[in-house]
Amino acid sequence: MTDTARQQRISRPFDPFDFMARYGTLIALALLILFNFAFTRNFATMQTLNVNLTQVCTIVIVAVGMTLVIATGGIDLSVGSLMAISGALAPMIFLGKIVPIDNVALAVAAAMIIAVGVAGLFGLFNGWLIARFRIQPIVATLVLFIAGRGIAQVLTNGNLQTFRVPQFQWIGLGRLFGIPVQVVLMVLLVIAAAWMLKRTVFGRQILAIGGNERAAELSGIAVSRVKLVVYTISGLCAGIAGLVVIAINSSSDANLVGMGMELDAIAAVAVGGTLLSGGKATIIGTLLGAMTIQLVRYTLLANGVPDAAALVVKAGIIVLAVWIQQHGRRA
Amino acid sequence: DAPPLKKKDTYKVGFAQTESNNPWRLAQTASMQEEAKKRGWQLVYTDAASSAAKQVADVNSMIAQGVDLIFLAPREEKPLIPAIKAAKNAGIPVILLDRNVDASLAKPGEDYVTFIGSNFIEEGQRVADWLVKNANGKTTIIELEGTTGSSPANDRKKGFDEVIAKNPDFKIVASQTGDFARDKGRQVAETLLQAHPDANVVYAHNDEMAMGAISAIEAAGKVPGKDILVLSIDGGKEAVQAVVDGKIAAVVECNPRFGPKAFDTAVAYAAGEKIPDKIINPDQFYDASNAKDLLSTAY
Amino acid sequence: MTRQRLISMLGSYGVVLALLLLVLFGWARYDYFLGFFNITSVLRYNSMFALVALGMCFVIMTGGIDLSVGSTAALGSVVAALASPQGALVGLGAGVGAGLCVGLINAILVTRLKIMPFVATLAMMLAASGTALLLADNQSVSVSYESGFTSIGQDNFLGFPIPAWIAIVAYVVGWIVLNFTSTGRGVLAVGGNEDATRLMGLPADRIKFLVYFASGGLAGLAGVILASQFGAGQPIEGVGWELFAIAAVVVGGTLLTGGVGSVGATLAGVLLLGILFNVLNFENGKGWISLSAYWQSVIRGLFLLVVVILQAKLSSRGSVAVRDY
Amino acid sequence: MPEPFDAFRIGFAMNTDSLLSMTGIDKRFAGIPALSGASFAVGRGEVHALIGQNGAGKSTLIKVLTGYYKRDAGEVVFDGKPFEVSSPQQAQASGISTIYQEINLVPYRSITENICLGREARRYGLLDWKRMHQEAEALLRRFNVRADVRRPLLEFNTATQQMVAIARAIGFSAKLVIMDEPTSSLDEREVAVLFNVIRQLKQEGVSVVFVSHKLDELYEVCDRVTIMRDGRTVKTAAMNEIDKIGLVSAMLGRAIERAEGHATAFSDRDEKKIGKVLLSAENLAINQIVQDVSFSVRSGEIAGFAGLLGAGRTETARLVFGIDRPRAGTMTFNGHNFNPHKPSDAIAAGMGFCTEDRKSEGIVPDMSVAENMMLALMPKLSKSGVIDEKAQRDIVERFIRQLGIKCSGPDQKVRELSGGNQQKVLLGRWLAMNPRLLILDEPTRGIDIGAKGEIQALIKTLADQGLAVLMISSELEEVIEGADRVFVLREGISVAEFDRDDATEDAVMSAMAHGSAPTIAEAAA
Ligand SMILES: Nc1ncnc2c1ncn2[C@@H]1O[C@H](COP(=O)(O)OP(=O)(O)OP(=O)(O)O)[C@@H](O)[C@H]1O
Ligand SMILES: Nc1ncnc2c1ncn2[C@@H]1O[C@H](COP(=O)(O)OP(=O)(O)OP(=O)(O)O)[C@@H](O)[C@H]1O
Ligand SMILES: [Mg+2]
Ligand SMILES: [Mg+2]
Repeated sequence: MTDTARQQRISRPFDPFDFMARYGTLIALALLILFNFAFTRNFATMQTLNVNLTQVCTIVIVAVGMTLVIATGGIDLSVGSLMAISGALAPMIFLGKIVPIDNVALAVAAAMIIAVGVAGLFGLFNGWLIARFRIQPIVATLVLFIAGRGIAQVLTNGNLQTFRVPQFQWIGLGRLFGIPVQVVLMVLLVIAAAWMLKRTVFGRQILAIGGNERAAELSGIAVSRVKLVVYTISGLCAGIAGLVVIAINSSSDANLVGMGMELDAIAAVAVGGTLLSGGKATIIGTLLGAMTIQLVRYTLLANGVPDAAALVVKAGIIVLAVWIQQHGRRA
Repeated sequence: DAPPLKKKDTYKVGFAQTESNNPWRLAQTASMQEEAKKRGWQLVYTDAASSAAKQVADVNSMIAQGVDLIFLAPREEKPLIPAIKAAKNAGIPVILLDRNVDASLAKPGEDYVTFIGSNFIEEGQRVADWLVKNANGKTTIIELEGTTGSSPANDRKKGFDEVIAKNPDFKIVASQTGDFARDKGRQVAETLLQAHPDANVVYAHNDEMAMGAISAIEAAGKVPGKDILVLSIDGGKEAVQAVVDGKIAAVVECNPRFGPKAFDTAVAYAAGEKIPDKIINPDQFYDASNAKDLLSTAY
Repeated sequence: MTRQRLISMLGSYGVVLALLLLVLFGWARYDYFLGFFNITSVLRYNSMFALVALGMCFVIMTGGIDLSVGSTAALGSVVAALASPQGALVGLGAGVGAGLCVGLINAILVTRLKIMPFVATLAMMLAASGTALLLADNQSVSVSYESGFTSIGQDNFLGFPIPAWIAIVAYVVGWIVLNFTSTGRGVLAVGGNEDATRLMGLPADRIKFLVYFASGGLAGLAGVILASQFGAGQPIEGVGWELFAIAAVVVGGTLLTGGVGSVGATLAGVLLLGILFNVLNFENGKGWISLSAYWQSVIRGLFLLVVVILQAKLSSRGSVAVRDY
Repeated sequence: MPEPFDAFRIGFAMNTDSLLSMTGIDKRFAGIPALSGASFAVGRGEVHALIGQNGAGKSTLIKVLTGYYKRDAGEVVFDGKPFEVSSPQQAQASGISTIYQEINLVPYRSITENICLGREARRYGLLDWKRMHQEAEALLRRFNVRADVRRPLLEFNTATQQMVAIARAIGFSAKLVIMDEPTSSLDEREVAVLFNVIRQLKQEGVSVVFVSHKLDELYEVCDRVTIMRDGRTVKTAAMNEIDKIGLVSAMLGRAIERAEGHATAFSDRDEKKIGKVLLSAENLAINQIVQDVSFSVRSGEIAGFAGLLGAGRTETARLVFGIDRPRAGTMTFNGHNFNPHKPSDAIAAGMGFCTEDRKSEGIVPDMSVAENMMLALMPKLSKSGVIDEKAQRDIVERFIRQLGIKCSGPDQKVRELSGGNQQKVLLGRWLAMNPRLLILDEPTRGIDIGAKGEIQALIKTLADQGLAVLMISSELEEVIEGADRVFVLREGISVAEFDRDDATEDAVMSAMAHGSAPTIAEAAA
């Protein structure tokens, strides 16, 4: 007892790195914004905010699912391909290429639900491979990373699908109280996921599995089921993101939708301070991480940094952010 | 000189495609396959998935299968040389489509039969020339480049920038890659328009990015065609339609329908006719003046 | 017990079996499939992936991963091409050197700054390709044909492609290092339980450092072959090589969690996946179905799926992971 | 009350020059001191015991010495020279070889590799497997362990693994061998073997630091003892000058009254409290590990599993808890047929299982004490899937108090707790469920004598309240004094069953060693 008391009384001395670890991403973001105020032309406008938010949406939506997956100690490389699949399916449905539906509203609803649902099913498939056969997540999801886009391309013959369906494109172009719908969607998802991870049994179980799978199983946690659900969620998120992308572009190109998304999402998660080894995760961090990366991209573009150089800078930023995070954690 | 092709009524020919990740390539592949079917030739089709190295391996596998002739759409100018040399050694004639190879390393009529296609540099120039004539005051340019490092991106930039350089009152305020993709093109355009509010011309290296740029312009609350001129290359139906609607100011066609000409050339070559070193497609140029009439003929 | 042994053996040699079956299939179905020309060109092409996968194999055995190999190879090819006018060996050295530099940075990020391998090498993947594009000025760089640099990739030795020879030597060395040097054992130990390895007084960090360094070097070497085989340094080549390598390593039965692995099986994995491409091309030649690239990727995905599931089933019944339920 | 501390007087008194001397060692973790001014001296050819409560700082002191942790302050002199190492590797190179508390080996690699790693035999610069296998076998023979050294380590049980760890450490020709709780997973036979080896080392002039919670052992081999409390070294004495009570009171920092005689805190229980049969198992079998095991547990009863290491006790427990599926045999729980497919089935039925392998099957290292303790209970505590933080907090704090878990609060990471305290957290995890049957596999392994008493007392009270307990222990007196009925397993077969009264040390021992079917008859008679 006395010792517990003693130890509690000792207040931890201020540790700059620990501080950085907690607020590092936030600080980085703030610095970036300041930099832009100073150097980027015509940065301080609503439109800038609007552009950045709308552009970061899809990454965040995917990254939320990815965070949960990574929290269980897994990873999901297939998200990009799943985006392509849902992006390819939706138009086929509401354009009536599969079965003609005359009521637009109905068609759109069906399109959204089925497309996202299918993506979810593929996510479930990932989970099944991982839970049932104990295949390492990278490989298990590599399967759909390769095959998934192929499926989307086969569905559409690789052809571009263009459309003008305001009811559908609402999720990409519409606004709620002046806020772009996709942004609202993103915020809701983030809040829901963050709350789930912090406050619910399921969230706790995800982290337990990431922390020590055997112990989790011996404590009566249905490890397999949790994994199935988590990968399904990741699939659903990818599906939604896919819809948003094609809605904005009023066209769906199975070859390109979601290209390279897995790496962007993973980078966002890592920069946000989630351990890739699992067992520790922060959704808000992921949000900040994604925004940081987005803002870096914006800054480089707006200031005319050539693509090649931009790659190098981006790499530097990622390393720096993650280094600060981890150094803080060790201190 | 190039290996001969003996006269037969049907052939087994290879078509080594670069990639299938954009409408233009798809149209090209389709055209080749239709033509083959029409003539009852057997087509060995490979897709290099945007890798020059794999394309060489693909060509080699065609050689191994002993095809009569190879249609090659080289991914790049230099790395495909070994493939062409290998085909020559195996006594298989090669016809290049839509992209040429480094002339200093392989000679038409010698290492390969001929090159059929468009001239990317010239495409860039034609767009620039049109702009110089019809700009009426719109001189601040944003350029959306194709995939960094790919030859159409490099050439279409080269041709355009050269002409612009000669006209001091025009200036390119930003030039960034949009990966030939609509979404990326849109995002880049959004950003650049935001950073350069004074820009009033957008030159995109292909239709996809042009369409992306248009939605970006509209999202920024401006009117494409009025506030901002959009220029593009490829001239697919969607783009020409956009010209009709006045959203795209001008677009150079780069026709992917290679089938007929390619196969004709092969037959002519087999018949022992003299084949020119370069066969340049006559490419359309669409703007407000002719778009409506030619819309039907656009691919 | 004996049955279990048998199964576990199948687990480690299953990939070889699959390889044989695939070759047999090709031989039975297509003429010229086992023709000299096809064999040599397949080997010549896949030697690059073999080298990259070898490096990846060692990295993975330590429980890490190296996503940067693809762009490192691209960088290596560019540097080699730029240096090739100074002579074949200079070009070779330069390319490998460039790879080693990337490897060095990866190693420092992982062992000194303690950054998770996945992130560190992901960043280097961007950085390396960026550097390659900058050096190459966004275009592929022609190599010098005078200096004989191209013969590294294009000539034969004893009627056998030089790149293939290089790969073979690399694998023999790799096999010896893994099985007959303390460093090799250390690699597996670190992968098996890093903390313990430290407490056992093994230089865990130096071992990890070495594998990333080596992986970079091998990627650079692959880059040299890329440049000399195709006569140009290609800054935008190498996309997706890392996933190919990972797949090959895993198909070879190496655990991504580290601690268990085999060099030979990795080579088999590379050939298996490499020959699959070749088979698909030949299938198109049959003219039955002209498989679009799309179907090809679907088929490749399914193929990977089947192999990996088999691996999982075998290894889960094999000797490893007895109490691992 | 701690008497003035003077390692050196004693040290030099009995041994003119000391091999190792550490003075004024400080080590803080995130500001919390684990060691404050600890001093420690070991003479040449001396066997020196290091004891203290859980969390006293023993392991930390050792890890500071071997350079695994960097010390914040203090001097270390080893072999006459100032000793500055930054890694275990260097420590080993300079003659200190260590067996750490948690077995630290590489499960996937063969025994040979685990023993030879770092000092492989070479031939023409390449590894000489043949010779390494021979060496490994030879070393293990010293501990009369027979095992196929080519098989991966994870195929062997805790005891064998511990022996391999020890063999490895001995294998280095070291000046100082440190053993952090080596005996906690060994049975009497193996302990005896180990002690012989230690004596041999002593002959060879090698010094040994010996950490253990089993105080009686110390008197057998140790020359001197240093006692730690709250990160300080409070006393060093010659073993023959201090009795057990002295040790304990120094450890706890207060005079203790508990008389000798009772080795454990299981005071006698009245049989009346014992109810009807809750769990009964008939002829369970899975593979050569468990061949034919039958037993039963009644509510309010403590049933003990005795047996040599590798007798199949843990495996049996795993069957009951649904981790492995039996090949043959039947179980009934609470009158109904019972065959669990997965642990959650067993938990739902009202069981808890404290595994013997704390590190890999128990704690979630990066989670807080609270989260670890609530892992199993969470679903019950939640309202429609949402965790009830308040209720949770109360329970956790209650158990931290009850079990005397030493931590800076419910939110400290479990990984930062000492071995023993981690064990208590796991006990808390299951007690919080208030289950009907609690399976305890080596519940007091690696737990200090103070806490051990508390835990045993706790187990008793729980049983008195009607909980059925199935207790596996390698400490004979724990089973004999604690259990109402003792089931003896030998090579996967239950060979004997004793009631509390006939469960004498010798009877149980002989059954464990060479019991066979007949003894059951005798026991029954
Ligand atoms: N890595 C760490 N981070 C934070 N605190 C730690 C860490 N390691 C140990 N501690 C703290 O240091 C103190 C001493 O721990 P240590 O493991 O040395 O105790 P011990 O004497 O070995 O106990 P036991 O007999 O149970 O093994 C404990 O209070 C523990 O909480
Ligand atoms: N992971 C394993 N793989 C294969 N055999 C094992 C494994 N663990 C234990 N065994 C074998 O099973 C037998 C019983 O092991 P178990 O751990 O159940 O013994 P025990 O009686 O519980 O002893 P303790 O639990 O005290 O180590 C031992 O002979 C051991 O060799
Ligand atoms: Mg300890
Ligand atoms: Mg046991």
